[in-house]
Amino acid sequence: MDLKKTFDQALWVFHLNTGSCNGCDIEIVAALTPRYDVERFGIKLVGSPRHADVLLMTGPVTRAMAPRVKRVYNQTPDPKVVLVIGNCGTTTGVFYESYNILGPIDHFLKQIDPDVKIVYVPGCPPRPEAIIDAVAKAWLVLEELRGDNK
Amino acid sequence: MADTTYTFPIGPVHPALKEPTMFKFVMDGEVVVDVDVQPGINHRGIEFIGMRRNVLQTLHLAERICGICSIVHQYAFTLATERAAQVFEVPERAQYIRIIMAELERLHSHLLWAGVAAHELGFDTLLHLSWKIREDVQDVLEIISGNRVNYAMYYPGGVRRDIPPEKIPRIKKVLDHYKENFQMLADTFLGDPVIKHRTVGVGTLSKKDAIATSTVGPTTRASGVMKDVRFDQPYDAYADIDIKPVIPSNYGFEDAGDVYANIVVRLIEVAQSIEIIEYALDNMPSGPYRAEMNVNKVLMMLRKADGEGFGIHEAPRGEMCHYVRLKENQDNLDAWKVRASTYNNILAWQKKLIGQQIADVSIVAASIDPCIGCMDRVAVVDSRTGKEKIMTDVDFHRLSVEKTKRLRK
Amino acid sequence: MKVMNGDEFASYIKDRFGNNVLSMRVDKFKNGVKKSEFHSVWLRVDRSVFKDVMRAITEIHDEAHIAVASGSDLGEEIEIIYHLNLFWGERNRQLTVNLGVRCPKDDPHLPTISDLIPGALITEREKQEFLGITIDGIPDPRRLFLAENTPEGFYPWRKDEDQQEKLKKLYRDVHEEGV
Amino acid sequence: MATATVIEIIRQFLHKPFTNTFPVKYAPKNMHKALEAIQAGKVEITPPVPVPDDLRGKLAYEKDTCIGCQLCIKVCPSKAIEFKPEERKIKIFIARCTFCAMCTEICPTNSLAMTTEFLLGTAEKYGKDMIVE
Repeated sequence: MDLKKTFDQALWVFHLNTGSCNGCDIEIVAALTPRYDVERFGIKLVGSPRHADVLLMTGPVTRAMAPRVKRVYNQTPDPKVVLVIGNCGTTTGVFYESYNILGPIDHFLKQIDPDVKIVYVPGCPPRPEAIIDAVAKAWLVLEELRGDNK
Repeated sequence: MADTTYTFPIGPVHPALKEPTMFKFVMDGEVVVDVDVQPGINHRGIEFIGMRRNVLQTLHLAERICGICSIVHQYAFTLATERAAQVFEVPERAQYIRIIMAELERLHSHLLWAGVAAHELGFDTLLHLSWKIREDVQDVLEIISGNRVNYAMYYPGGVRRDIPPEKIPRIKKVLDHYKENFQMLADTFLGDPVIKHRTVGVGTLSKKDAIATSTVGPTTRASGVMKDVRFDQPYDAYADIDIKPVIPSNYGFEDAGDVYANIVVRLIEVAQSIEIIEYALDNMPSGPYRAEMNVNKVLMMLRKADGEGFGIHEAPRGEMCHYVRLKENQDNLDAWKVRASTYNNILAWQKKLIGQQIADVSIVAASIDPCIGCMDRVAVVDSRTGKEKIMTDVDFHRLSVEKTKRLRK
Repeated sequence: MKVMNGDEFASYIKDRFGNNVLSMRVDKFKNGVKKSEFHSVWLRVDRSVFKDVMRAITEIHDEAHIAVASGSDLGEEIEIIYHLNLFWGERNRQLTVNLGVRCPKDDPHLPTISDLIPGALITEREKQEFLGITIDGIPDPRRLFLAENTPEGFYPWRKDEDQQEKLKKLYRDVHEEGV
Repeated sequence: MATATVIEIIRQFLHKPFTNTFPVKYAPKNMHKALEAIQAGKVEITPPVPVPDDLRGKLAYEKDTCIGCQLCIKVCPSKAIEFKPEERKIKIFIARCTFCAMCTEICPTNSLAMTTEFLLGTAEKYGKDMIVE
């Protein structure tokens, strides 16, 4: 079986909340429901990172979540792309200088994988269209990783 | 304890609130014997951050405590700040705009909850139906405030944006659309035999327990307790409107405090919110929408202020409180305490979950509206063998769906 | 239960506890076009009579609702304010009572009120870990919100010098060691 | 079993589809080729759901009128604005912005404004598109 081909039509995503306010999370769900319906692209939310091609991460990393971010990233099979949704996951945003916020998500991902592929979706929260737009950008990255870009 | 008991942690991600929760269940077979709630995974130290910033910065930090109830934290914080500073005379028009926004948010929050509750029962048709309807109120919120979530509307001494007359027909159109669809929603949720089987008598909270543990919001009203800040202590324009707390027994249902009663309360509150918004739109007085237009002057006024205030707002999930203390010649807050609704409902969770079947845990936990989309992992530890088996949200959801299927036969 | 307004409640407590009531203020807020009014009472009592005042409040309304207890560091002392809502269930009669009590930092002890109002347990647990006070007789003294790897003796809401040092160390640990 | 749900599902078939098919209806086989087709004008993009004129999107900055008063830095909740002392001008990091629009309100010369641009996905959070100066 050609593993590459199986990725072509359907991206499976795993959603991990690393300490977000839930604003981005409801916009992700909004993108799945009738108005935006990303399932028409074959995008599906799955319950385990081991099934996922794309990781959706939201929120600044709290003290309790930091080891779990790394664990989830390691459990996801290659090739993988991380979508960081919202500005607090990108840079910690409003939650800077707290004793319980350890930093933005990429800070931890780069510790374990310096070549991690991340697409950021700025917004507080981003509209569902911005998330779909970013998924398309993640597609480009996945294609480049697989060498499909002629 | 019998041989057959298991420890059963659920969590840890539960990001609805400032305090996401981890459950530890002690199970006997399929039945929950004891439960311990361990929040703190999502703890971001909000109050600590707020005490290092000025009031206007904290205003927008407060909004980001929770993305689903973003308005309510800002509202309660604004009320507390105004009461602490005692220099702002909130214009009447601003008071009306405030309650319109708060009620629009209640609409979107309850519809969101209805969808999530249906999903927990394995009834995804209803999830998509309620979220389809919900998009209309999101549009209206975006038109008024310029963003679908995190509306940035409240402000010491008024609101950030006016609702100009040309936007009002659009809001009314959506309200009419909701009135047409309300009966359909009520029929699909309350008349469905499978939903009745899954929710009646499940996760009950007695009136006595609801009062003793100081629960708030629809959770307590479903048990028949007349507690609603908009009625008990009407603030802003709520003082002009005759609001009755929604109690199931007033509408021909039972005050059982179970999941079904929770659905009843929230659905009827949708209808109540539509009425309140219509009244407020029709009776909105003209005039300014802010006590002081110059932002820099507001900052100076807040810097000079000295005092303490306590703001309470009835959020979709229940009473929401902020305590604020300001000190003269000090930019940052001297003290700040945030109390989200679910904070008071944690103890109700324990009462509701004990004695439930494992397949019912997700809907019972969802019944207090903690924004459940986040129950991502369940680890089962067998106390006899010490073996650990990781169950994902999918397995957990599957158990729930299977139970629905069994009932349907 | 006899429904009282802010002034009646204030004078009742004043008569009963006399000089042990350190300060008292009744705030009145007018709302809406009709300018209807509700009251809010701010009380500060001595630590010795705190439990008795709380008992007196639950005698006035046996179903008193605790909203939350807020706390702050005043330098030499720690102040906890219990925010209670009385007389709920009747239109515009709810009275918010903010009952403040102070304890010195070298003897940070307060009695529990969870025997009077069971709903106070969560907020008492939170005050213990955030301000470093001890609630005597609390049924469940464990930590609530802080992560397991937060150092002992670090109380986020304290404003002391050495707390600031501990905080700086906490920042340093994060940036140097990662997780 | 004719429950209310079943009746509602049948009714839904009579409505036209509710979904806004942004940007295209189905996923293309190859994204790079799809982008080329879009640029060549062979494929049409469905626009997003219409946004209001006062949507709070990416910040726009008028450098000439800015007087360097730093009031925007004072109200910014997320430290998104940095002061450049040598020029007496500011620099805005969009990746830190919370889109609260407080800076546009306090600005005495109206040098800051919110645009309706919101499709901001990027691979570089401090890239050229993500800094306004």
